[in-house]
Order: sequence, then C-alpha cells, then structure tokens
Amino acid sequence: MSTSPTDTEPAPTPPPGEPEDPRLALLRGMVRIRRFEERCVELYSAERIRGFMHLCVGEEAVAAGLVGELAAQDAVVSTYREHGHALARGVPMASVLAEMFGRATGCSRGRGGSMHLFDVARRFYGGNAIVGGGLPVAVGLALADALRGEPVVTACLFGDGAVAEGEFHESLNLAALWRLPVLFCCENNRYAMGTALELEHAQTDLALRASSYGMPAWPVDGMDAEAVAEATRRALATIRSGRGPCFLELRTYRFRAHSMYDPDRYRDRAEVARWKDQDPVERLRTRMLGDGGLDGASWDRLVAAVDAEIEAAVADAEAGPLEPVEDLTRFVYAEPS
Amino acid sequence: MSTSPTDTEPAPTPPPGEPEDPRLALLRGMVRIRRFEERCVELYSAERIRGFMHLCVGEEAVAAGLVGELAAQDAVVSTYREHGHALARGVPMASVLAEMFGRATGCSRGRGGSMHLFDVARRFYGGNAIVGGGLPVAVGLALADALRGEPVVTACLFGDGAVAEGEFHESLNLAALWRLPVLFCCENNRYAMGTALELEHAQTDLALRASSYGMPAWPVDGMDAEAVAEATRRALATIRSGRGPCFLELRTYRFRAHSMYDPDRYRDRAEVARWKDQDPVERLRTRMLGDGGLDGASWDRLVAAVDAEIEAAVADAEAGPLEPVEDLTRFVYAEPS
Amino acid sequence: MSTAVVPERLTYREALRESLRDALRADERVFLMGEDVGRYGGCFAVSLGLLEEFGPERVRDTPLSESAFVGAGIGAALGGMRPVVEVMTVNFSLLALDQILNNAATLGHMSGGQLTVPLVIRMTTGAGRQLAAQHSHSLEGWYAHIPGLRIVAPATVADAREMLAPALASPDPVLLFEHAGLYTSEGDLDGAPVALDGAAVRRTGDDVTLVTYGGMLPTTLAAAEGLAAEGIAAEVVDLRSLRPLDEATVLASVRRTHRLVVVDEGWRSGSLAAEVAARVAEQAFYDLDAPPERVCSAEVPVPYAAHLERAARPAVDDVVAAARRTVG
Amino acid sequence: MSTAVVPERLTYREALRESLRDALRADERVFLMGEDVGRYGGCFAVSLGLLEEFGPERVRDTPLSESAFVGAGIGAALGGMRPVVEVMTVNFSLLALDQILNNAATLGHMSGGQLTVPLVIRMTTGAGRQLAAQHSHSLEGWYAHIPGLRIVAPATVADAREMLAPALASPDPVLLFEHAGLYTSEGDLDGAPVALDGAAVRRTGDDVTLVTYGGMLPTTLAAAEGLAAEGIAAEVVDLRSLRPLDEATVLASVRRTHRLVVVDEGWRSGSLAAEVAARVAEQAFYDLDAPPERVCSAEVPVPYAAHLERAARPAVDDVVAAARRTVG
Ligand SMILES: Cc1ncc(C[n+]2csc(CCOP(=O)(O)OP(=O)(O)O)c2C)c(N)n1
Ligand SMILES: Cc1ncc(C[n+]2csc(CCOP(=O)(O)OP(=O)(O)O)c2C)c(N)n1
Ligand SMILES: [Mg+2]
Ligand SMILES: [Mg+2]
Repeated sequence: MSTSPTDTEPAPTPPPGEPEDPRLALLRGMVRIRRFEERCVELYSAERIRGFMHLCVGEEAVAAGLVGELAAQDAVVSTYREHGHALARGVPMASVLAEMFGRATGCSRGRGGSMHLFDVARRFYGGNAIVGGGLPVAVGLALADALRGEPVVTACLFGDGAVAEGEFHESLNLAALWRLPVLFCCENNRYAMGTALELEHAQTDLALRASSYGMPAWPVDGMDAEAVAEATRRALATIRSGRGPCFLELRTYRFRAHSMYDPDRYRDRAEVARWKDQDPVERLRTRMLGDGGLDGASWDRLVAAVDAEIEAAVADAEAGPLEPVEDLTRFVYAEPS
Repeated sequence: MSTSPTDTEPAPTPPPGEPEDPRLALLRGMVRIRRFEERCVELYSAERIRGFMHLCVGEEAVAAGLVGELAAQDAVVSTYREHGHALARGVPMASVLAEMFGRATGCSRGRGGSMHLFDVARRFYGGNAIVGGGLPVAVGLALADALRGEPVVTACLFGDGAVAEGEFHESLNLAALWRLPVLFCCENNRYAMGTALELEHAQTDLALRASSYGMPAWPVDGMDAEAVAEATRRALATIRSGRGPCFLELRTYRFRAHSMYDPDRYRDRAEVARWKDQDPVERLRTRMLGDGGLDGASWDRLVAAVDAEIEAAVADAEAGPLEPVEDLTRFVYAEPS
Repeated sequence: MSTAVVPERLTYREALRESLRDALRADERVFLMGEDVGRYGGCFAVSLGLLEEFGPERVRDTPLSESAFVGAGIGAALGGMRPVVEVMTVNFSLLALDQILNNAATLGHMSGGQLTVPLVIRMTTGAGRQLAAQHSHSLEGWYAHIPGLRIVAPATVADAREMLAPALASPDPVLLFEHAGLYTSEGDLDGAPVALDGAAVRRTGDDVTLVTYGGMLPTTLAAAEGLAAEGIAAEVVDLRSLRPLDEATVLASVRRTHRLVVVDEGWRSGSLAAEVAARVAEQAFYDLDAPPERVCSAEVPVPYAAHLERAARPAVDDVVAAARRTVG
Repeated sequence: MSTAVVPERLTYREALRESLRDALRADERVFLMGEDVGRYGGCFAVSLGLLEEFGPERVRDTPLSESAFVGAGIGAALGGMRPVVEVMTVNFSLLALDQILNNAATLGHMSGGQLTVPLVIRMTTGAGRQLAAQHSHSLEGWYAHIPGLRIVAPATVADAREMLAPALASPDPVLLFEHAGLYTSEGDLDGAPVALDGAAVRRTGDDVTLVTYGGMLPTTLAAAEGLAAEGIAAEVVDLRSLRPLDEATVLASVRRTHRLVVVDEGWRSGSLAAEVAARVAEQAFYDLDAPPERVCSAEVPVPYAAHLERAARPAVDDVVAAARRTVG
C-alpha cells in the first residue's frame, strides 16, 4: 500500500521560524479541491466512479473558507455536493476516493458513494442526498451539544434549492426558537438543478428571508475565500457567545453541470463566463501574486504537492478491497459492541 | 321532517324600503355561530356528538367578517375548527349538525364528523385535521382558477400553530412565486393546543414573517368583525387585481379549551378574562346599541330567530337516517357517473 | 429498569408514564420532545406531570414541525443523547417520513456502520374513538416494511411499562406504537423485563393459532374465549415486535395447531397480516390444514359515524368466524 | 388516446413522453408540474421538449417543495384540472406522503363522495444505477397499501405509452411508477389501449406461475427463458396494476400451474409479494403443490458499490432457483 495520504506533505511551508501567510492555507485548500474534482471527472469518464456525482468546481471558496474555520469539536452536515466539504474537513482524500470507487476502505465502506461521505471521527455527518434532509439533523446535533453545555457549533451546508423545502423552514424556526448553536450555510449557486433562483423563490434575497426567523443573516461573496473565512469567524463568534444560530448566504456559482448526467441546457454561456471571471482560486492566487504573498515557484510547488497527494490517493483507493458480499446486510442494525 | 333550516328566517330584517345596517349581518353571523357552538357543547355532553370537537367561541369575528366577504364563486379551505367557517359560508346548519351526529344527511354523509365538513356546491373544501394540510390544496385550487383565467379567490384558514409547519412555508412561497389568488388567513389565537405563541415561533409577529415571502401581509384585530371585514375587502381587491396572494393575521382568542378533551391547564385565568373583555359579539352589539344601529327588541328578535334556526337544525339532524353499513366502502373510489 | 418488584395495578397510560419517568431519572441523556408533551401534559396525558418533575429542557414542547423535531431527535441521537420523540398520532408521522426512512433507518448502513441512531419515537395509533380518517389510521404494520427500524407495539400494561427501557438501550431507532384504545386499560405488573423482539403467547391452545398485536389483543383474546365456549382451543400469539418478527414463535405454534388466523387493525392489502400469512405459507406449508385467514380493517379511510367505524374494524365475531372456517 | 395505429418502435422514455404529449394536446385541463420538468427537460429527460411545445403554464417547473406541489396537484384536481405531477423519485415522495395519504387518498370518502381527485403522480422507482440508498428504493408496493389510490407500474414500452390516458381519465388519484432501469429499453407499439387494472400474461406456461411487475419483468422473463431450457414451462404474469390487484388472473394461473413465485424489487417483509402470496395461500390453498416463494430485495438500504447493489436486488438466478424449488 502506498503511503497514507494524510502523511504526505500537502503544500509549501514557510521557512522555519517565519509564520505562514494564512491565505496560503486557503489557497492550498481550494487547489486541493479543484484538482481533486477535476481528477474525479477523469475517473468518472473511466467508469471508476459511478452513480450520481456532483462537483463543486467554482464553489471552493466556501469549502475552504468556511469549513476550514471550524474547530475540531464542531460538527458538519452536508449534501450530495460534499467532496469539497469533506476534504476541507480533513477526511482523508484516499478514503473519499475509495468510497467513490465502492471499496471497503472507503469512508462509508463503499455503501454511500460520492453523495454519502461520512467520517464520524471528524464529526462529518454526511453526505445527504435528500435536499433539505440534513437541516433537522443539524438542529439535533446542536441540541445535543447545547444540552450537554458544550461550546460546539454544528455547521449545516445546503443549497439555494433547499431553502424552498419545508424542512428548511421548520429547522430555522426550531434552531432560532431554542437558540441552538447552528451555523446555517446556504451555498447559493443560483440554480437548483436546472431551475434558476427566480423560479424557485418569490423572495430571492435568501439572507433577508432567513433573517425573518429572528437570526443574524447576511450575504457573503462566496467567490472570495478570505471574505468567506472572515464571515465565518464572525458568525462562529456570535453563535459561541450563546446567542443562537446564524445564517450565511454564500453567493457562489458552479462552473460545471449539476451532475455528470446534466447536459446543462438551461444556463446562458455568457452568464457562466461572467462567473468564471470570479474564479475563487484565480482571484486569491492573483491577489497573492500581486502583493508578494506567493511567487511562481511556490505556486508550482503547491500544485505539485496537491497532485502528488491526489495520485497517491488514487493509488491507495485502487488498492482497497471490496466489501465481502456476505456483509451486505451488516450495519442495517447496529452490531453488538 | 321539519322545515329546512335554510328556509327559516334567520334574523330581523329592516322595514321594507329601508336598507339594512350592514353591521347587522355581521352581528347575526356571529350570534349564529356563538349560539351554535354553545348548543354543540350540550349535544356533546349528551353524547350526540362524539370524537374530537373544536369550538371557535371567541373567534366569531373572523368567521363572520372574513368568510362573509367572499363571493359565491370563491373557494374556502379550512381546518378542524371550522364550524363557524362552514356556517358563515352558508353550509346549512342542519347538514353540519347531522354530520356531527354521524347521519347520512350530514354534509359528509357521516364519514367526516366535526372536523371534516365539506360542501362542494358552496366550494367549501373542508375540514382538514392535519395541521397545515389544507395550505397546499388551497394553492392548487387557486392554480386551477388562475389557469382557467377565472377571477376567483381561494381563502385558506389556518391557525398560528400551522405557521410552523413546512407546508406553510412551501405553500406561501409557491403562491407568491406564481402570483396565485390565495387569501391566507391565519387565525392567531395565540395557542397551538397548549403551546403558547412564544414557544412555537422564534418570530411571533406572524404578519411580518409572511411578508418575507414577498406578499402583502398585515395584522388585523380579529375581535372586531368590522375590522376583519374591512381588511378582507382590501385583501380581496388586491388579489383580484392579479397581484398575487395576501396574508391576514387575525389576532383573536379562543374562549374555550382546545377541544372537548382539553382540561385547559396551560392558560392563565386572568389572560382568558382579559380576552373575554374583547368578546367580538359583545363589542359589536354594544357599539350598535350605543349608536342606534340596534335596539333591545331587535336584539331579542335576532337571538330568538337564531335559536329557532338551531333547534330546527337539531330536530332535522336527529331525524336523519344512518348511512347503511353496506355502504361503508362507497366513495373510496369514485363511482362511475 | 423497573424499580417495582411487587405487583402493581396501573393503567396502560400510567405504565407508559412510569416508564418515561424511570428513563428520565436513570439517564441524563434521555429527554422527551414533542408537541404538547410538557405544559399540556401530552395529547393523551401520557406525560402529565413530567415537565414539573424534569423541567423544560428535558420535557420539551415543540412547535408543529414533525419533520424538524423528528429529525432533531435523529441528530440528537447521533450526538450522543437518548431522545424520546413523541409524535401525537401515526397519522401525523407521515410529515416526518423522510426523516424516519431516509435518515433514521438508513444512516447506520449508509455510513458503513459509523453512525447509530439510538432514538425512540412514540406514536399513538388506531381507531375506535370516532376521530375519523385523519386521526385513526393503523400504520404500524406499514412501518414494519422498513429495514433499519425496530417496531414495537405494547398490547398489555406490563409491556407498556417495560418496553421503553430496552427500546432506549437499543442502538437502533425504535418506533413504539401505543394504541389509543388501550390507554385506560388496567393490568398488573410483575416488573419482569421484556425483550425487544420476542412474541408472547398470551393464551395456549391446540386447535388454531391467532396471531395479533397491539390494540387487537383484547379483541383476539375475547374471540379465543368465545371459541373456547364452542370447544375450539385457540392459541393467541401477541407479536409485540413487528420488526423484527419473531417468526419462530408463530411457526412453532402453527406447526402444532395447523391453522392460522392473523388479526390486524391495518388495512388488509399489504398488511403485516399478509407478511405473517406469507411466512407461514412459505415455511409451514405442509403443516397447514387449512388456508391461512386474515381479519383486518376494511380498506377504507376510517369513518366518523360510530356504526361505520365499528364495521370498518375487526370485531370479535369476525375473528371467531375466521377461526371457525379454519377448523370447519 | 394513442394516435398511432401502425406499429412503432420507441424507448420506454419516448413512449412516456409521447403519452404526455398526447394528453397535453388532447385536453386543455391537463398540465405537467414538478421539479425540472421544463427547462431541464425532466431529471430523466422524459419531458424533454414539452416546455417548448406547450409553454411554462402547462409544463411547470416547481421549486423544491414536494409537499406543496403534490398538494397543489390535489387542489388543482379538485378545482377541475387534470394535473400530472412528477416527483423525481419515489424516495423524495416521502416528503409528500401526508398530502398523498391524508388528502389525495382520503378526501373522496371523507367528504361522502363529494370530492374526486383526478390526479396522476408520476415517479421514478428502483435501483440498478449505483445511486445509493436515498435514490434507489422501490416503494411502489408499499404505496399499494393505501385505499383510495390506484397504483400502476408500466413494465413495457407499450404500457408506458398507453397507461397515462386511462390514468388521466380515472376520477381517482393514480400513482404511476416508472422504473429507472427501463427508460432506455425499446419495444414495439400496437396502439391498443390498456385498462388501468388488468394484469397481463407475458408468457404462458403450465409448470409454475411467476408473478411480477415493473422493473422486474425483464429479470423474470429471462428466468422463464432459462427455466424453459431446463424443461420448466413458466407462466409470467405482469401485474401492471398494484392497486387494485388483478387477483383473478393470478389465481387462474396458479390454479393451473399449482406453483407460485413472486418477484418484487421491494424489501421482502411487508412487500407486495407478501400480499400476492397471502392471497394465493388464502384462495388457492388446495391448488398449491408447493409453498409459495418470494424473490425480493435484501432488507437493506440499497448500497452504492456495484457488487453490493447487485447482491441486494433479485437476480435471474434467484428466480430460477426459487422456481426450481417449487417444482423440485
Ligand atoms: C427532496 C429532494 N427533491 C429532489 C431532489 C433531486 N435534486 C437533487 S439536487 C437538486 C437541486 C438542489 O439544488 P440546491 O439546493 O440549490 O443545491 P445545488 O445542487 O445547487 O448545490 C434536486 C432537485 C432531491 N435529491 N431531493
Ligand atoms: C400535523 C399535525 N400535527 C399535530 C396535530 C394535533 N393538533 C391538532 S390541533 C393542534 C394545534 C393547532 O394549533 P393552531 O394551528 O394554532 O390552531 P388552533 O387549534 O389554535 O385553532 C395540534 C397540535 C395535528 N392535527 N396535525
Ligand atoms: Mg443551487
Ligand atoms: Mg392557535
């Protein structure tokens, strides 16, 4: 077996003694996700990954900026578009890939696939493919923490489409009513599959909508990783102070189709191009190159290190065994411990 | 069989040629409901009515003021606390009572009981005992009318408790998004069974909440029948002009317990007493007595006429036959016509 | 978990309440949550007094949001608590079915065994009180279709008293169905613990096996009494657990009596009774001396009028007639 | 409703699309509503092109609000329209179950026959494409438990082409289940109309009756082929309608073959297969020469990995083995 990917050095580090520019972690986090997602496209074409796969290319600033700000004891609840969230949370890349290959070494032992990544040790609670289905669960995780008096936050990620579901409404009301430590993170990428924001919502200002539940809610430039991280810190501080939930509307865009099945007929090419001008990786990279936070050589090293991590993860995942068929019904009920 | 109650003269009429004070219809409407509900208590104690029964004593201004303003072609969707709405809509009192007696002559042929009054000829679509369950149906009725281009409104009545349900959220968004002719009527009586408003909602200003869907929404003194009627006229005009749905928060109170099973342990006696000072029947009666719109004799006549109608309805309902047991499964599927 | 060792006489409602009280006392992680469980005392008064004893953090009134508070129960269970969620009646639980099926029943397997959902959901089920269709359905047998769930239905006061403890001890989500018609029934306790998945033989007999559960146990026992008067000795098996099914007990009985009648308040088509009949037909085919019989509710939304509601539900006479047919 | 009289070759997907096109052309009251039915063309491309032909009023994209848009379909049906509501997959329909059971299935009876709900709800069902648990369940048999609904499952291209018309003509709510694995299957049309509640004998044989429906028809036919090679003549009954069940056709076949195997992609316990087996055991008990057999999905949330998913679903070999046991 190859070296475990968590042991590989993922990116350039500053010379000893010099503090690393904090933006480098953001950039590295985004590049990891971007390169990973692009590799997944190849692996999907090669039929190593099957089923529904939803990529977050274009939305990396949210994963890196938001999830990266959470503390280890915080919890995360996500959706089927969660590769980036899982990686940012520290779920080992090889176990994510092995899951998508359907291997026993996958983070869900091959039972979940791309849409159902779980890692309980990192408090990463999925991976939910029912739009809106994670919100009540996040409220409950936060309730458990609150009942135990633990100063922990549950971050719940979902899309603009989920805002129309009844579970959104019930969950926001419950969390606000009980002042629970939930960070509601709406990745507003302006589309729910092929349905544009204006066709989903009578009120398209989603932060405004959320504020009607009586919780702090504001929009964030979701294409700017630094802005996302800054907003997340502010929201986390508010929540940890005991004042109840917050809502962030992260305005972003997916550069690719909804899933690998989607011919993407419903979007205007010019619109996609305009958003690509806001590419979060490029934006941060250009900014850092401009102000000396990054130079060409360290960029190259960063990308090379990421690529090495990815190839190691692919090899690792490939090497993983399949779950024995006899174990098909294991874990339907908990096993006596 | 006794005379059909729809044929009996329900209340005093002005001398020929003199236009009736419009407030008299409101007062009469409320008295009909009040006296009917009080008679139902007796009939329930006598075990003529069974199951769950929810009375609207205290909330008559909403039924009379709001439902009374609707046109014949408008539709009504209500809840399990719908006796008043049904009566105000013109569902014959005898058929309502017969329903509660479980007779074949009941408006739902004895299958529905107190919580499930239906009268399709009057576009009265129940009678729904799932809190929030009527809202999507109302949206659909309005959609049908809108698709046909008919200038018709669907009034959907529900409680403050229903506002917490996911179906509320989904329905308001859908109606607002599609600009459908729905009048959402929230009877905010400050309690969902034993749960006070502050324990149901993070944001207790329900009109404010509704306005976040992008529809006109405002609170109304639900203990003042004239104010209710006035607000309803305004809302109906807005909706009929094609501008989409409106939301009225009718602030009211139930003087009795939630249902006949409820020992009413959760309310402060002083609070109940304060609200009883706002009795909508007394308020309008006193106002009219004060300004000459009513005198003692016509009040007595009004009450006597209502009581006569009620007793005729009781007799009529009593005389109704039971549905044959062989017909148990009739109407599970539509009968060939 | 029961603290009582001497027999006690309680109602089914009181037994449920005492089991909740025990659980709340014994384990800080346990809390009760649902509509009107606190200030109102529970829509069927099961939790009356518990708010006063345990406070609003642990006896938690919720808004009308079935999906969110059931889902919150799932999340709290994932987070290490032991929630008891009350859904007033099974009819309203349809609003929470996504959470129950797609999350509670599924997360354990789908996460490769990383997650467990030690959640108990209590619901009232059944007809008989003229509450009409939207308050009277019997869907517990329908829920038993779902892998990942455990479904139990206490039919006796003793089971009502003892089933919550093993349900809370189970790492799996358990749906506990209380029949509305049983709340006022009285019975004795002996404090003996109850397993979560074993059927109970409530009456022995050699001529025919009557399989039932929950609210239909009294009807079935009354039928057995009536049959005894005719000289037919009926064995009555109370399933107690609808998922998993204790088929061993059912099959052992049928192999002795050679006849089966299943009594189930659910609608006939696709009922739990169908599952029991199918399993017996598959596994004890050559032991059967007569076709299996099912006595179920009429396939109709339960009507309000007393005579129609009565006609819709399985009656003692229906059970007697079915049993007679099997021995006839 | 079909306008074609000469045979045509189409895919299942195209057949469904043509049936929608016909319906939209024939009756102004018909409209299609659901998530992404318009601009996206339907998540399984069934409605591709219909928005362009009929416009956004009649091919209506909805927000993600399953309960509201299914309920709106009910309301629109009450209001005189003939809505076709698409729920992307049966898994998501759980969010709309309250509307489906407590309203669509119940209003007719509960209103004493005043209301009818002429609504068609289309949903995709079934596994086989590695979409994992929350996208792969087969719950159509479970829905068949509910009185007041009609449940149909076209298994052939011809049925996919012809079933919508009678479903829309029915005054009752109809749930139409499309199996995800069938969309690309091809077949011939003859334009013959289809009744809403009659089973079809897809292959005749005297040795054993294989009863199935929907996505399991190809598997079952393949098994029958395999059995024929062994000299076992299997009759294949495609139920087509899961509620009501055409038990006459099933019973007639079993009375001739004396053996029954039911093939059903649903989970075994409480499956539609249980209902079929129970009815046969009840009504054709003395005609059966062997215990009835069921071939169902393993009782597990459908897993993602190909080999596990395959193992979870009924395979040709499973059906062959079961049939062999009945004749063995
Ligand atoms: C309850 C439910 N309905 C429908 C779907 C099918 N579906 C999957 S993703 C999706 C769009 C969701 O959009 P959004 O919430 O904005 O998230 P995004 O995909 O844009 O990240 C839909 C309709 C689903 N998975 N769950
Ligand atoms: C979905 C659902 N959940 C719970 C109930 C039980 N229940 C009946 S009425 C009621 C309170 C509803 O309060 P509100 O909407 O304010 O109406 P009100 O009774 O005050 O008129 C509850 C909890 C129900 N009928 N339906
Ligand atoms: Mg989106
Ligand atoms: Mg209220």
